[in-house]
Amino acid sequence: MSDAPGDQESLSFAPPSLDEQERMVEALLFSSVEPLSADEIEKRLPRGSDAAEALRLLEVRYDKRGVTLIRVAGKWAFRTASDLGFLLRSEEKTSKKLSRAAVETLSIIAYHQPATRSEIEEVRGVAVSRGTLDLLLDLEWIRLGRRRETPGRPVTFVTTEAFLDHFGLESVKDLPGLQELKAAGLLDAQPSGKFGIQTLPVEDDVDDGEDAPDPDEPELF
Amino acid sequence: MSDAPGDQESLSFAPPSLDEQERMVEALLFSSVEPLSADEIEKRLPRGSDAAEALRLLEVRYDKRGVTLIRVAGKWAFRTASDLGFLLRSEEKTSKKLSRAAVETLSIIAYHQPATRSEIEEVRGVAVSRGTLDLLLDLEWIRLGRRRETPGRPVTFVTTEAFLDHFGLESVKDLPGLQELKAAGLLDAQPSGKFGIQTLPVEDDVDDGEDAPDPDEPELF
Amino acid sequence: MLDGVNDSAAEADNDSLLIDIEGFEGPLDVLLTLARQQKVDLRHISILQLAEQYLAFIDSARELQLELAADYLVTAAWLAYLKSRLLLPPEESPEGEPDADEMAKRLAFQLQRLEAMRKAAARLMARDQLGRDVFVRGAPDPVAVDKQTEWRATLLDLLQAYARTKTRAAYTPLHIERPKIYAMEDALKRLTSTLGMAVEWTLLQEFLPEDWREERLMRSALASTFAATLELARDGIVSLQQEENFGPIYLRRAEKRPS
Repeated sequence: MSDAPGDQESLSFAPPSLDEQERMVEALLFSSVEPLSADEIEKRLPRGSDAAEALRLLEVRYDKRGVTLIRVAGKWAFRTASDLGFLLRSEEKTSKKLSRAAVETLSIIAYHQPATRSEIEEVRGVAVSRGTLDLLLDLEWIRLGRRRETPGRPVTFVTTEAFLDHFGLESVKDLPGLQELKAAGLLDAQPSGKFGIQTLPVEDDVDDGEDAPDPDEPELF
Repeated sequence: MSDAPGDQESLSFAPPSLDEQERMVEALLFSSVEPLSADEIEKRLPRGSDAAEALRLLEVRYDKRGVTLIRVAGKWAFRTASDLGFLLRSEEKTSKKLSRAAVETLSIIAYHQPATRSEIEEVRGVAVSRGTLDLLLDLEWIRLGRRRETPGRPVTFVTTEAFLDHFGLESVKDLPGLQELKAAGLLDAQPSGKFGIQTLPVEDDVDDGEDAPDPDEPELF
Repeated sequence: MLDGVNDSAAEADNDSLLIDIEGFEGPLDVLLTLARQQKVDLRHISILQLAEQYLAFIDSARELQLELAADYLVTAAWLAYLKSRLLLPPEESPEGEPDADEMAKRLAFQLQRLEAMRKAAARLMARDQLGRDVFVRGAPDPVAVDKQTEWRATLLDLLQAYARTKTRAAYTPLHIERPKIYAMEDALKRLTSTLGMAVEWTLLQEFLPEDWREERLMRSALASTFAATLELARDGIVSLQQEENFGPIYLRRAEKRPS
C-alpha cells in the first residue's frame, strides 16, 4: 500500500507490467460480489492498463481451479466451480424453492421478453396469480420494460442482470434451447388467441369484500 | 454435481487427489464468510483428505498473487494483497435502506411529476420534511422542475436519469398504473374505487380525473 | 418438479386425472396432460380425439359432482363446438365462422408452446444456480476506508410505497367540514343584552359580534341576527324599519312594552 502507485504518479509513469495488471484485476474481482465489466475494471486500473488482456490471462490461470473466472451478463466475476457446489451448499441457506407458476412465468418472460402480463397468461392458459410477479420483482430477476405501444399500452416485463448472474448466463441469447424454440416458431407472437383457449380473468381471493366487480380491473397488464 | 462423492460413497473410495483437495479448499475459503481453521476445512472435505497439505499447496499457489492466503488467529482466509489495497478504496460502501417517508415521497414525485411539495403532502397526508427532499436531491434521483405558474409560484420536483437508471426503468411512462399495481398483487388493500384518488387538489394538472383518461398519461387509474 | 402430474398419472385412465384435478393449472394444463396420453409427438396430435378426451374428463368430473371452475366449463363448451365443426365436411361450414382447421391448429400450437416453455423452464432451473451450485466470495475484503452511504431502494419498494400512499388516501375517512354557524339562540341572547343601547334607529349590522364581521362568517351571523330581530319584533320588544326592498334594516328598542 505504501509503495502503491497513486493516480497522480501513474500519469507520469509507464503502466504496470501485464503481470502486475493481472494481479490488480484479480484483487478487484475477488473483492467484488457483483460482476464487473472490462470497462469498469479498466477505470480502476492505472492509466495505460489493458483490462481485456489481463482478464484473458486471469481466465487461463483460473481455468479448472476451485474458483473460476466466468462471464455473466457481459461482465466478469469469480465464482466457485460448479462441480464443487455439493461441498459448499451448507454454507448458504438453501434458497426457497420457486413454485411451478413462478418458474414458468419467469421462463416465459425470459424467452419472450419483453412480455406483457396477458402474453404470459396466454402461454400458460391461466391467469398470473397474485404475488407471482411480485415475487420475481422482489428477487430482482425481472423488471419493467417499455410499455407495449398497443391499445391500453400494457406494461412489459424483461429479465435483469441479476437473473443472468443467478443462472450463469452471459446474455439472454444464451438461454438454453432458445435457438431451437425460435426455429420451431414457438416464440413467435401469434395473433391474439381468438381461435384458442381463452384465459378467464380469475377473481382474486383477496378481494372478497367487494360487492361489484371493478370494471377497470381486468387485463390492464 | 450428480457425480460428486457423497459422504457414504467416500467411505469406500480413495480420497480425491491432492490437486482436487486443493481445489476444494480454494472454493471453501473463497465462499466462506469467516476464516476457517484447518480442522473445520478437513471436516468439510471427503474422508481421508489432508487439509493441512492442501492449504500448504494453496498458500504457495497464491504467493505474490493479487489475492493471498493468510492466517488470522490460527484460521485461514483469502485477502487482497496488501500492496493493492488502494485499488479497493471506492469499493467500500455502507448500504442503508431508504426510509419509508423517502420512498413514498419519491414514488409520488415519480408518478405525479412535476409535483410541488404541497401536492406531495396532499397525497401522503403528512408534511414532507426538508431532509427527505434534500436526501432525494442529494442522491440525484430528483431535481427541481419548472415553477408552477400558480399563486406563490411553487417549485416542482421531477425525477432524473439517475432515477431511471437506479430503478431499471426505461422511462417514467413505464411505471405501472394503480390498477396494474393491484393486478400484480402490489396493492394489498382494495382502494375504494373511483373515489380513492380524489384527494388531490382539483387544480392539479396531473389529476385529470378518470372520466377522460389521457392516453399519454403515466397513470392509468 | 414442473410436472404437477407425473408421467405415470398421465398414462393412467381418466379417473386418476380427476383425483389430481387440484394439481392442474387450468384447462390448458389438463389438455396438455391428456395430449400426452396419445403418445404421439404434439405436432401430430389429434385435436378431435383430444376434444373427446377432454369432454369425457369433464363429464366424469360432473358425475363425481366435483366443482369445476368456470374456465374448465368454458373450454368444454368451446371444444364441443370445435368437435362438431371438425366433424362437419368443410364445404358445409357456415359462412363467416372461423375455420375449424384453423382453430385446431391454434390449439395444437398452444399446447406445443406450453410444453416447450415447460421444458425450457426445467432446463433453466437445472442450470448451475448462484447460491445453490455456484457461490460468490463470502467475505469481500474489508480493506477500504472510504465511507460512502449507499441508499438502497428497489423498484418494488417504490411501487409498494406508491400503492400504499394511494391506498391510504383511499381509506381516509371523508370529513365534511361543517361551516361555522352563528346560532339564532346566540343572536337572541346578544340582542337582548345589547338592546338597551338601541334607543335610536341602529343598523342591524351594528349588532353583529366583532369576530363574525369577516366576509366568510357574516352571512351566517347576519341571517341569525335578522331572524332573532323578527322574533323580538313579534314579541314587541324591538321595532324594525326598512325603507325599500334589500335596503338596510334598522332597529331600535320598542317604546311600548307589552303588558
